[in-house]
Amino acid sequence: MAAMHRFANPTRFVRLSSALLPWFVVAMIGFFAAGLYLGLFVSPPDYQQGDSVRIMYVHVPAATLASGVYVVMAVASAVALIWRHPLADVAAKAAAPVGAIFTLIALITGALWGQPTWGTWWVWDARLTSVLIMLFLYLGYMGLWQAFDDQRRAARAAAILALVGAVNLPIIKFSVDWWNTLHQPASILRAGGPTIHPDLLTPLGLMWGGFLCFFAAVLIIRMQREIVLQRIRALQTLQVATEMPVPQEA
Amino acid sequence: MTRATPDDSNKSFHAEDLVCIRGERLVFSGLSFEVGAGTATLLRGPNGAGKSSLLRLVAGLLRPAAGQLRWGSESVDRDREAHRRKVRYVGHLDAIKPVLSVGENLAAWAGIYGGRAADAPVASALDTMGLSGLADLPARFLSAGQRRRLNLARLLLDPGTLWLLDEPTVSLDSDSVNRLEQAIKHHLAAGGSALIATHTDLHLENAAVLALAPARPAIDADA
Amino acid sequence: MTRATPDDSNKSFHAEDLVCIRGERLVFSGLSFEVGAGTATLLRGPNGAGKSSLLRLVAGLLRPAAGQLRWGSESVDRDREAHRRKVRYVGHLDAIKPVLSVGENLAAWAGIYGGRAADAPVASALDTMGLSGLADLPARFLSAGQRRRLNLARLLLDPGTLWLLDEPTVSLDSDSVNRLEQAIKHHLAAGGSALIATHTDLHLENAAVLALAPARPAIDADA
Amino acid sequence: MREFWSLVRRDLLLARRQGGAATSVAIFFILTVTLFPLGVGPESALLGRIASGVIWVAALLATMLSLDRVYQSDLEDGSLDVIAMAPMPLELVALAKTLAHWLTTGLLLVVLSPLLGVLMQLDTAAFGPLVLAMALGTPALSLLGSIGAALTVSVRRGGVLLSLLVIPFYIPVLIFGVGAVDAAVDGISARPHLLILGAILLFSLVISPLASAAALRLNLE
Amino acid sequence: MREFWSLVRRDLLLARRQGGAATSVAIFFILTVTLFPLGVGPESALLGRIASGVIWVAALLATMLSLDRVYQSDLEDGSLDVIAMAPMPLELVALAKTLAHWLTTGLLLVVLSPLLGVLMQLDTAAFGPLVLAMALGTPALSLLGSIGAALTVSVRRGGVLLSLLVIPFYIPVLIFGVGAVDAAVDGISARPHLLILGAILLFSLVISPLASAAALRLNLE
Ligand code: HEM
Ligand SMILES: Nc1ncnc2c1ncn2[C@@H]1O[C@H](COP(=O)(O)OP(=O)(O)OP(=O)(O)O)[C@@H](O)[C@H]1O
Ligand SMILES: Nc1ncnc2c1ncn2[C@@H]1O[C@H](COP(=O)(O)OP(=O)(O)OP(=O)(O)O)[C@@H](O)[C@H]1O
Ligand SMILES: [Mg+2]
Ligand SMILES: [Mg+2]
Repeated sequence: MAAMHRFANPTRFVRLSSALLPWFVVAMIGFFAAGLYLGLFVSPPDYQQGDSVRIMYVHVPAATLASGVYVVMAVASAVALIWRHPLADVAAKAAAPVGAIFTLIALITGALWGQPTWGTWWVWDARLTSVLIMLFLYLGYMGLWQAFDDQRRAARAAAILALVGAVNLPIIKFSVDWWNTLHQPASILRAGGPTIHPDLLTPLGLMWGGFLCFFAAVLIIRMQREIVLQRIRALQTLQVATEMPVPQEA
Repeated sequence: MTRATPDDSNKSFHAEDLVCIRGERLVFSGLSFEVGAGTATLLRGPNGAGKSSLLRLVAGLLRPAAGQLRWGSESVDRDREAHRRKVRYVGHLDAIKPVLSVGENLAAWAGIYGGRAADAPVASALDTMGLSGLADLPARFLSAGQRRRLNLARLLLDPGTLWLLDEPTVSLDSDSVNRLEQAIKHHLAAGGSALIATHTDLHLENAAVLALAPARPAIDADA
Repeated sequence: MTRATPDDSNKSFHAEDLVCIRGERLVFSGLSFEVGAGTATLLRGPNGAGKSSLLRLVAGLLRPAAGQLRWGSESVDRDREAHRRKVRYVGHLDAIKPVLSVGENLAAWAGIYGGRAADAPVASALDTMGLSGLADLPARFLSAGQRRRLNLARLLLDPGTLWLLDEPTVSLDSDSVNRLEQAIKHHLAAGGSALIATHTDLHLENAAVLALAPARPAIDADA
Repeated sequence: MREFWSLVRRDLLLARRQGGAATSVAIFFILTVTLFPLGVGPESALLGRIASGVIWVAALLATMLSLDRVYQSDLEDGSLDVIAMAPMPLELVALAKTLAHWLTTGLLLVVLSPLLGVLMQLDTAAFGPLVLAMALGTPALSLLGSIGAALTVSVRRGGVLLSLLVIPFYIPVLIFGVGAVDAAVDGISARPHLLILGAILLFSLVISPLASAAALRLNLE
Repeated sequence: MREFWSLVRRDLLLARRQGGAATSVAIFFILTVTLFPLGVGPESALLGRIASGVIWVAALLATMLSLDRVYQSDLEDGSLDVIAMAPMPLELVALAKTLAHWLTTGLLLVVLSPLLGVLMQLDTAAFGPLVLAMALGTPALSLLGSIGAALTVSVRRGGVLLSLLVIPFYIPVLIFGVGAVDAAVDGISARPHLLILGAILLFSLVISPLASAAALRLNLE
């Protein structure tokens, strides 16, 4: 059956990725353990912010990876639309919720951080605004996937959206920066942005590595699960074919 | 812009090894058939056999999961616009705007189809389907059968080559069924062809029957 | 809350001098007829004669411009809720929610109709209309005929007294038409009655025919 | 009453299945509010001053936009015919559908309003009155909206006409809703505003089922 | 091209007949803006400061709310099947329908914006740039919106999902539209903002027909 053909390639992916997965998990645990140990116990508290500065070890990696994941998603979508590579749709679909969660973590940790440092949960700073818009883009993308029940059509719709979103993203970012410099800048933020002390840099880098491995591991798991689901659906397609009653009338 | 008249495409339409998957369920597979110029094929089969799906496939509104559609030896994919100019599809849905009058509805389609349709007298198409008295009535006042007749009148604007009709007799009274049969015969006589899904009888001489049964289609040639 | 079972209202349904005006046009006037317990009446007439309008009138969805509807000697206007409990209407439209499964669609109606319908086994109604295999399928995947069968299955939840069916055979394959005929006969045998608009043939013994022609209705009693 | 609750349950099920209608209303609410800082600029003081107005206007719009869901799709696919013939008065039908509408929109707006207060730099003292005012105001919005939705149900694409009909009735809710929040910001009691909102709610509860049912009857013909 | 203009004319005729869709958009625009003095309070200094933002947000919402008209009703009644089979590329179909949408919504917003400027106590010096910015911005709104409308066309009640998809893309138009007006209020040149708006318009003109047509194709299946 032609439909089964499409999964020859994913099969290879499953084999390869299954081999890689344990390594990512081990690396993730290692990075997180070292990063958290250094970050929480070894690195000194900030002279202004005290211990609340330690939120940074979660906040900064999550915030940087949030847009990184969108790039992964957009590239996968382009590959899916142009070359119709069966794995690309799966990758884009699997990446989106991870990216949304990173964005959400950045927002929540940022807000938790903002309360002690700026005395407010939220300011309309350009960077924060961009992150919020990024969350909307993720939610729209995931909503579109959900809105279709035919996965093939959902994949195409979502890919179109991701691409349009990707070409729009620089424009949005540019406009938000412009907007923020146009008005007098929110003063607290200018004062508050601490320059990063080298002692903090090592745990930050470790945590960043941990987040990256986390992303890779979750991506692999979600993609594998998606491939299994696709296979089940393909089997059901064939099964329905054989179970259909054969009518008598000519 | 070349126009599709029955003459310039005196080739028969072929479908080969079509596979149709909808909502991730296989509807039919390995379906092959031919609709020759000047002939009609009746599409039969129980509910859910895939008649409507097949018509949408041929219309180009659905893509087959596998298989080929050809005019003579030329694949439809080579020039989809030429294919669109040849086929005319009338589906389950009406494509009628309730806020426009009957005449305006038809005139709008005539404009959008351009070419021959744009100059086609809307009045004569309405007349052929027995709607001439209703031209100025807002379409929202139409009864079920009148709506269907208006929808069928669209075919007469610019008949193209291959008619794809999905249960065209639904809601029609016997007089209207006659008119429809006449219109189809006229189209066939002019070298056109037709693929018609129906549960009721249509009196067309020499129509082939394509019986659709999920995953096991067969063609017998009788009326 | 009293339930409408065929027994407690063993009266025939009367319409007297009905006048129907739609969109400021007279559709029919002076229409009188009777549907006795245990009998069916087929409503016939060309497109636009007013069959659908009459059914909506009887269902209480339209108000007649003049005339009376009665159960025995009691006017429908006296107790509209009792009337609603007796009639069951299946119109041109499907009343199917594409996002719910076939079973959920029917279960939702069963709940809303309360009384007997709420306890009625949805499964057996689906089975009677040949849909049992599809209970878990989302309704948006249904073909035209399957949709109609689901719509008809609603009747079987709580059959009420008088069935009002508007072209129930549309899109049905021959097997389904048989099932529908059986269901109607069963309903009549239990003392129910039916008023059925149709352009095709329904095999019901002793059905009266009410022929509707615009502004000139006539009744003949044969099959 | 069994039929009443069956109808409510059905509408809730439909809302859940239809692409997460409830979450989308929530997202629309948040999105509209975020547009304002982008429009008027990020200064906290200015935002804080217009916060109550913006939040309430967004709540109005979010409710209004979801109103067509109440009757329209049921009319279009013939379900409303079937519902209208069910053994319960049409007034009860209207009430059931309005309740389901509120549960899937207004309730969410109530829950989300503090979050939007944070985004709009609203004075924290006003959060309590904001939530209370929303809890009293949004059911009134659903009830009043139901009348408009029933009136325009048979008008194709009646969405904008619907907003025309409904906005005038929404204005009192807006004024006293904003009033309650602003009173709290200014350090005065929000009670009088909340009492008036309660009165508006009671009033809508009485007229909405009657008017909606009458409008539906008209539109079924 | 004859078919293209026929399609535009048809959509305009439909818009005119469908309960004055265009006038309703206009009235929605005006009503939304007038809600603000009610919500925020009548001080003219405050109003003047938020005027440009409020007018643009209202324009965004009015455009967005009328987007479902572009393709949805044609899909539901089967017209889109027939249109898709007409002898013109689907890209041209999308462009024609978007043009018709702009003519019945955006154009009106352009014309009405000075009136709303008066209502919101906007500095008179800014009226010119406001109209110009609207003239460049609203076509971009229609074009970008068309993509979202085409993507969600077969989704039942996709209206709110549509706004979620579209609002992020609208943000640049909002920011530079407001920027143009505010520049004029502050006495600086609005030119850079207008040029950027023009660039956004050109960009949307290129991607919108392509993306919309691709989206329509998959939704017809
Ligand atoms: C909800 C609120 C917040 C959001 C959405 C947010 C977002 C971001 C983003 C997107 C980045 C990554 C920038 C890059 O890619 O280079 C970032 C980095 C950073 N954020 Fe936040 N942030 C928030 C609150 C805060 C607060 C309250 C602080 C501390 C006062 C803070 C301190 C930092 C620091 C130190 C960095 C890394 C250094 C840098 O790149 O400048 N953030 N944040
Ligand atoms: N939009 C859709 N998405 C997914 N599956 C569909 C869709 N439409 C139809 N199907 C499925 O495809 C099969 C064929 O449907 P189709 O409408 O082609 O049948 P049909 O032969 O026209 O039946 P009928 O005589 O009832 O009109 C059915 O089993 C149906 O469940
Ligand atoms: N909603 C409406 N508003 C105004 N007039 C209508 C409406 N619906 C139908 N009509 C008119 O009423 C007349 C009767 O329509 P009706 O639908 O009852 O006919 P019918 O006998 O059911 O026809 P068919 O066999 O085509 O279904 C028609 O002439 C039609 O123009
Ligand atoms: Mg069919
Ligand atoms: Mg009828």
